[in-house]
Amino acid sequence: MTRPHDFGFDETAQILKDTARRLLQDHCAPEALHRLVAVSSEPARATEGVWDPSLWRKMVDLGWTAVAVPEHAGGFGMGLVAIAGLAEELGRAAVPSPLIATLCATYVAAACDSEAARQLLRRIASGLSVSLAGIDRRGSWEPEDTDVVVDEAGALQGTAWFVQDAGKVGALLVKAKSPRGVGLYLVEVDAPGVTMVPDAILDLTRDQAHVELRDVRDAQVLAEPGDGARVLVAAEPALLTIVAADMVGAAEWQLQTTAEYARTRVQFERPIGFFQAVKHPLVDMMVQIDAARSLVYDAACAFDHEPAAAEMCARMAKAAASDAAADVSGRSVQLHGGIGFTWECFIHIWFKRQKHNEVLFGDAAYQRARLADRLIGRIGETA
Amino acid sequence: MTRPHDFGFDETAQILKDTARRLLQDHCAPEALHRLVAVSSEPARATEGVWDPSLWRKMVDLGWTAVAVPEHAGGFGMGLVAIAGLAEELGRAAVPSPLIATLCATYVAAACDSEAARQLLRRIASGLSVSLAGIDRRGSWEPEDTDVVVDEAGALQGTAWFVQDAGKVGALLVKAKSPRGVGLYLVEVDAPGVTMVPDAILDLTRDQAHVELRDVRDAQVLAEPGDGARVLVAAEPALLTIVAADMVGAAEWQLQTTAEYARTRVQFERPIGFFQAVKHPLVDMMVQIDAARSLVYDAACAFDHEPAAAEMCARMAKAAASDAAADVSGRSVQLHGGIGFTWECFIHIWFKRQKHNEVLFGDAAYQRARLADRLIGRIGETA
Amino acid sequence: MTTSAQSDSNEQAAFRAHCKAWLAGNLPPRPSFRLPLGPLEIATVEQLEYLCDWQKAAHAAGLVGCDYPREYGGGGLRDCQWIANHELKAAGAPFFPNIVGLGMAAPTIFHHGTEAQKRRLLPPLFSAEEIWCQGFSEPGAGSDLANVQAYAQRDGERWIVNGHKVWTTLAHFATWMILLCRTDRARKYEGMTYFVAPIRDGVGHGVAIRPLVKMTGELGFNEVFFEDYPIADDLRLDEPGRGWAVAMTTLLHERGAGPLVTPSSGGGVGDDGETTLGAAGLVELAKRSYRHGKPASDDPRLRDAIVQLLIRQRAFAQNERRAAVPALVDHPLRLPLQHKLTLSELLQDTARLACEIEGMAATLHQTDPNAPAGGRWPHAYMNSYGFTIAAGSNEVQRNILGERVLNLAKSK
Amino acid sequence: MTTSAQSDSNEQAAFRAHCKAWLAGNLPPRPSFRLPLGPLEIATVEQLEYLCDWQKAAHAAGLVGCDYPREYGGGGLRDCQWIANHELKAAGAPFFPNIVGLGMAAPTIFHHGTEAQKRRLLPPLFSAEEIWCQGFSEPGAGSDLANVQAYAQRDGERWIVNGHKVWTTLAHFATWMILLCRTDRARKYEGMTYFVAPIRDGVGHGVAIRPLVKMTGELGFNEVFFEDYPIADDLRLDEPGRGWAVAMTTLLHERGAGPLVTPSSGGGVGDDGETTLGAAGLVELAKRSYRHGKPASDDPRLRDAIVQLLIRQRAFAQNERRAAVPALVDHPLRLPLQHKLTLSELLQDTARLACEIEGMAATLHQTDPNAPAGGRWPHAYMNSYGFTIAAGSNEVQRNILGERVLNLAKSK
Repeated sequence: MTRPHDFGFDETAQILKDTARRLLQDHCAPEALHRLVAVSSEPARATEGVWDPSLWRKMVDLGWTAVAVPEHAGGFGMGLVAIAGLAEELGRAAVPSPLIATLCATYVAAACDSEAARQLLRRIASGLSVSLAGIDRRGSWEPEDTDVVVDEAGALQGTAWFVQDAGKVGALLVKAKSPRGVGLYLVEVDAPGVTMVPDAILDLTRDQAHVELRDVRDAQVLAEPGDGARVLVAAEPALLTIVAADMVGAAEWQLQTTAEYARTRVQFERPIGFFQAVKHPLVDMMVQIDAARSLVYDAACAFDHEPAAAEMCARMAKAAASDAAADVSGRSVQLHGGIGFTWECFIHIWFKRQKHNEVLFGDAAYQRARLADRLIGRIGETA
Repeated sequence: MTRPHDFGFDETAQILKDTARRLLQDHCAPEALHRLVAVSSEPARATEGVWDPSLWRKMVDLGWTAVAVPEHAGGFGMGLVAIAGLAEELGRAAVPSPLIATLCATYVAAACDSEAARQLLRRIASGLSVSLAGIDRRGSWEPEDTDVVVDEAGALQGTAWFVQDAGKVGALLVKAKSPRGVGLYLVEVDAPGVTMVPDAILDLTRDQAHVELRDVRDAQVLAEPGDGARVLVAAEPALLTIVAADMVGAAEWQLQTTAEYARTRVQFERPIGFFQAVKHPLVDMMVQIDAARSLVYDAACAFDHEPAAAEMCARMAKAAASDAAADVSGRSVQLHGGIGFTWECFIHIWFKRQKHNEVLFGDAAYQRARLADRLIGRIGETA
Repeated sequence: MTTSAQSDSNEQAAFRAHCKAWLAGNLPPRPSFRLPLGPLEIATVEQLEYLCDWQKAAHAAGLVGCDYPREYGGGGLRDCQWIANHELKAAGAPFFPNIVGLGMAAPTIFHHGTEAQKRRLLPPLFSAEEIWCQGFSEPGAGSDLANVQAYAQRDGERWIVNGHKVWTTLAHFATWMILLCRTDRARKYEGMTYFVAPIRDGVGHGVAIRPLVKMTGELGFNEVFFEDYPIADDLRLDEPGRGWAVAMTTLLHERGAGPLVTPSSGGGVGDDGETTLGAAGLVELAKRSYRHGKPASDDPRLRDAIVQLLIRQRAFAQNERRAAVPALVDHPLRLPLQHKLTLSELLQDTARLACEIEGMAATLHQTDPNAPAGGRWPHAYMNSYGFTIAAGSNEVQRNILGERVLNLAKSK
Repeated sequence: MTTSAQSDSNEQAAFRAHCKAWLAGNLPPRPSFRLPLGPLEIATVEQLEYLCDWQKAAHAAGLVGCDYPREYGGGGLRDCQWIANHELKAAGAPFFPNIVGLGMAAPTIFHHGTEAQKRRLLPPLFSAEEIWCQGFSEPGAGSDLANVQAYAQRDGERWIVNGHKVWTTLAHFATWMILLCRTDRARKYEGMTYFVAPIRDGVGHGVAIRPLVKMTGELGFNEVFFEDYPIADDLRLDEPGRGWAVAMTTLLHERGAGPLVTPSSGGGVGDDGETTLGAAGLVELAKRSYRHGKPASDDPRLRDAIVQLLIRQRAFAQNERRAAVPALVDHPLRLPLQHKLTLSELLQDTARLACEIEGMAATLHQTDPNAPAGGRWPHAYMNSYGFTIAAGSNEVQRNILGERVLNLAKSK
C-alpha cells in the first residue's frame, strides 16, 4: 500500500466532517448542551447520563453508524481517516451519544472472523448502538484482562467495568475468559442475567456503568476463545485514534472559546489576550493541539494504509491527545478566571469530558510505556 | 538533639558568609573571573583548569579549610549550616578553587575512625587541599562502585574517574576495593605510580581528571576495607548539601544578573522585564531557587541536629538544587537573548558550572529514585 | 566554636507546652457527616457549627489570635501564633472556619481601625461568633482589583452603597464583610474607601446574596448585590480615599503573611504533610492503585513524580521556616509573596497526579461507592483552580513578585 | 465508497524517481574532517567547500531550487522541492550550506526583485557559488527588529550606509548580504529600505567583519560594521520605504515556509528521524549509557522521556505533512508559523535529555576522547539556544502566533 501524502483525507471525508459540524452546530450548540446536561448541579445527575435520543436518530439517519462498517456488511466502508474527522466533530460539540462507543465496537467487530460478527456489523449499519465491555476492575484494558469468565456451561459470569455509554446502547460486546483464552461475545442489554449498574461519574456528556453478568446464556460468540486477544490488538489502533480525535476536536473548542474570551474580557484597560501570561499559554495550547491533530490523521492513515505502523502511530496520537487534553483543559479554566470556575460557564463540560477521555484505553504514560517497548526494546533486552 | 527553628544559622555562620562574600567580590568579580578563565576560547582551555593560587592562599589564611574540621583536630568545628553558607558564596562567585572538593573530603575524613584520618584532618585544617577519588568509569558514586582495587600486596591498582579539581589538590582520598570490601586510602598526588590525566571538560571554573594508579604502595589507610561504605554513607548528606549550596548561590547570581539585564535592556520601547514572557520566567527562577535554598539549610540543619533525617533532607536539597540550576541556567541564556549566547557575556561561565554540579554525586532523578526507596518503599515491597 | 541551637524563648516554650497539653485532651470528636476539605468549601450549617465550636474552644484555650493584645480578644503573646499553628497541624486538628476574618479582616482592622472598632470587632472574630467575608472582586474587577465600581455615596453620617460583588466566600454564613467601594469616580487608586459592612443585618435591607455553583456542582461562594444599602460612617476603616492602601494591607495578609496569623487554609499542606490532601496521601493511594498489573507505587515514573511533590511540599514548609530567619532572607516580601503561588500550584499538581494514579477510577464522582479515597482527588483537582484563580490569579501573583521583589517594570 | 489514496502527480512521481536514482549514486564521500552539525556552525573553509561542492552537484542534478523558473536557475517544476528534501533526508545526504540564500534571500528576491536582479542573483545562489548572509539584527534591534538604526543615506544613484549589524551567520564566507536599513528616521515601519549588498567586495571599502565567539567557544556568527559604505541603487529590493514589508517576506520564509523550499536546517529532524541529532539518537545513546548500574535504556523514567521526544519529532514531521492538506488546516499561517518554535524547542529538549542520559560523562568537552558520542550532545544543547533565540526569539514567535493566528491584542 502506498502512504498518501494527504493522509487519504478525500472529498467524501470532507463532506462527512462538514455535515457533522453543521448538524451539531444546529442541534448541540453549547447553550443547548448546557441546558441539556447541566440543568441540575445536584449530585444525582452524576449517574443520569442525560442525552438527546432525537438527535441520535438524526445521526443514525445520516448513516453515521454505517460509515465505518465495511461495504460487504452494508456499510460505507470509509477509511479511519474519515471516521477521525467525524470523531473530531463529536468532540468539538461534546455531544452525548453512543456513537463513539459504537464506532469503537464496529472496529472490534470488523476484526472478528465470524458470521455472527458480520451479522452484528449489519445491525450496526442499520442503527444498532453497541459498547465494548472490555475493562477490568483495576481499569486495565490489556487484551487478556477481564473479570468476566465463560463457565463450563458456556454462560458468562462476572462483572465488566467501566463500560462507556452503557445506558444508551442496545448491545454489549463483552470480553470474557475461558480456559482456551479470551473470546468476544455479543450480549443484548436486556438479555436475562444482565444488570447494568450506573457509575456516578464526573463527565456530564456520557454515562458509564459496570455490568453484572449472571448466568448469561444467550451470548453470541463473535470471536472464539483464544482469538479475542488477536481481535482486540487488531482493532486497538482504531479505538485509540477515534478517542484521540474526539479529544483533539474538544481541545480545539476549548482553545477557540478561551481565545474568544481573551479577545473580549477587559482587565487593566486591555483585552486580557494582550498580556503574554494569557497569550503565550494560548499559543502553547494551540501548538499541542496541532501536534496531536497531525498525529491523529497520521495514525488514521497508517491504519488505512500502513498496518505495520498503525499501533505505533495510534499510541503516539493517543498519548499526544491525552496530554494536550489535560493541559488545554486546565488552562481553559485558569484563563477564564473566576467565571471559568463556575457551573454556569460552559467550559467545565468539556473539561470533564477531556479528563474522562484522557484515561480511556490507557492514558498518555501508558501509551508511552508501550511505545518504549517497541521503539527502545523491552526492559532487560539490552546486553 | 533539638531541631533549631532558625536552622542553627548563628552569628558565626553569618560572619563567615559575609566575609566570603566580600573577599570574593574583591578578588573574583565576574569581570576578573572572565579574564582569568575565559581569556581564550580555544579548545585547549578545556583541560587547563585555570585558577588563582594567590586567592587560594588568602582563603586558606582565612581558615576556610579549617571551618569544617572538628575542634579536636585543630579546626573550627562549625556546623554544616555554616559551611552551606560559605558554599553558597563560592557558587555565587563561581570561584575556581579546590575548596568545595576539600570540604567534601573533610566530611569523609571526619566520618572515618582512624588516627590516619585524624592526622589528615589536621593537615586539612592547616591548608592541605584534598579531593575525593570515588567515582567509577560509568559515573557511579554508589559506595561499593570503584575501578580501583587493593591488590594482594596492598598496592592500589586501577583508575579513579571524574576526580574534581584534581589538578589543584595536594592529596587524594581514594575509594578502593579488596576482598574484604571497600576501604578509603590517602594518596599524595606526587606519590610514585600516580598519573593524573586531565579530562577536557566544559566547566571553566574547575578541572577534572581521571587518576591512574599503578602499584601505589604508600597509601595510608583512612578507613579499613569493609568500613569504607559506612563512611561514605555517613558523609554523603554533607557532600550533597555542599554541592547543592554551591548551585543555589550560583543560581541566585544568575537570577540577579538576568533580572538586572531585564531592567535595563530596552526592546519595543520598554525594559524587557515589562513583558510577562520575561517577567514570569524570572519569577519562576526565583521560586525554584528559594525552594532549593530552604531545603539546603534544612538539610544542613538535619545533618547537624537530626541525623536520622539527614539523608532524606540532603537528597531533597540536591534534587531541588539540580533542577533549579538546570532551569535557571537555560533561562539565563534565553532571557539574555543573542548576547547571552556569546563567549564575551559572563553568564556561560555559571551555566557550565551549574551543568557540572547538576550531575555531580547524582543528578536530580537519581536522588529522587533513592528518596522513593525511602519514602515509598522499594519496588516490589507492596503486596 | 560550636553550633548554636536557637530554640523557643521561654514564653514560646511555655506556650508550646500549653498547646501540646491542651490539644492532647481537647480535639473534637470526628463528626458523623463529611467535613469540607477547607474553609472555602464549607457548604452546610452543621459543618459550619462544628467548625465554629472548635474555633471557639481553641480561642478560649488561647490558640487563636495569640499575638494580638488581650484587650482585643487576643492572647497578648509575641511570635507565638506560628507555634499554635504548628501544633494544631501536628495534632491533626480541624481547620478554623473564620478564614477571611483571621487571615484578612483581623490584621486590616488591627492596622487601620479605630480603638472602638478593634474592641468591638476583633473578639467575636477570634471566637468565630461572627464570621467574616470579603467584598473585593466584581464582575469587571477580578485580577484588576483597582477597577472596583461598587459605589458608596456619602449621605451625612452614612454612606449609600450600590454595586455587585462576586466570588464572595462564606457570604451566606457571614455577619460581616470587608468591603471595598469607589467613592470618587474621577480617581482610580485614590478614589476608593474601605468599610466593614454588617451584611447579615443588611439582607432584605439593600443586600441580596445569591449563591454561585462551582464547576464541581457545589456551593462555596456567592454574588452579593447592594441596592441603596446604608452603612454608618463609623464602620469606615481609615480615611475616605484610602481604600486602596487599606486593601493592600488585606491582600498582603491574604497572599503571604496569612499563614503567620492563621493556620494555613486550602487543604492543609503542613510542615509534616500529614493531612489527607498533602502529597503524602499520594503514597498510600499509589500503593492501593494498579498500573501495568502492578501496584502504581512500583512504577518508577510515578515514584519520581510523587517524590517531586514530596520535595515541593517540604520546600514549602522550609520556606516558611526560613522566612523567619532574617539572616537567610534577601528581601522581606520575597518568601511571603510566594506563599499563595507555590501552595496553590502544589495542591493542584498533587491532585492532578492523584487522578493520574487512579487511572480509570478517576472518572468516578465522589458519590460513587467505588471511587478511590472517597472521590476526593478529582474533586480536589477541580477545586484547586479556585485557589490558583482566587485572591489574585497566579498570573497576577507573578506580576507582583516580579515587580515588588525583582524590581521589574510594571506590566500593567 | 473507498478511501482515495492521493499520490504524487506524474511530474512528482517522475521527479521522486529521479531523486532516488541520482542520490543512490552521487552522495559525496564522508570527509576526513568533522562536519558541522548544521549550516549555522560551519567554521572552516574546508567544511564550507565540501558542502558547497555538494550543493552545486545537487543543483546540477535538479534537486535545488526545483520549483523556481528555469530562467532563474531553477528546475521549473511545481510542488517538487519537498520531495527533493524528503529524499535527501532519507538518503542521509549532507545539508546545503547556503541556508540564508535558499531559505530567505531567494524567496525575497523572487517576490520583490526586478527581472534583472532575479537573473543575476538566483542562479549562483542555488549553485552555492555565492553564499548569502542576513543583515537584520542590531545591538538595539533584536526581537524588536523594527528598531533598525543602520542608516542608508541617498546619494544620487547610490546609498551610503553607516551602522552595525550583529548575529550575522556566515558573514565571513558570504558574497552577498540581505540588508535592512533605515532611510527615514522620522518613521518607524515606513522608514526602512531593503538592499542586497555585495559585502565581500565591500570589505576594506566601508565593511568590516568581526567574528563573534559563541558560548561553546566556536565561531559561527559575526558583527558587521558599515562606515560610509556605498551601495548602488539598483541593488535596492522594492521601493524605498518598503523595507519592512520586504523583510516580512524574508521572515515568513525564515520562520515557517523555509522548509518548503529548502531542506530543514538546524540539526535535521526529518520525517524519519534518522539524523544524528534527532531523538532516535537518544535510543542508541541510552543503550550505551548506564544508570543505577543498568543500561539507561532500562530506566522507565528515561524511557518515558525519550518516547515523549520521539512523539514530538513525529508530530513535527506530521505537521509539515498536514500543512499541505488544505482540508485539514484552519488558518494558513497556523502551522508554518509554529515551525521554528517547535523545531527549536524539540532540538533543545532532545539535547538536554541526551546530557541527562550521559550523566557524569556530560561534563566532558568534545575534545575529550572519552566523551560519549564525540561530545556532540552537551555541545548541541548549548548551540540549541542559538536556535531558540535567533530569527525572532521564541518569545516573539509566541507573540506572532497569538496575534496573527488567534487574533489576540498586540503585546507591543
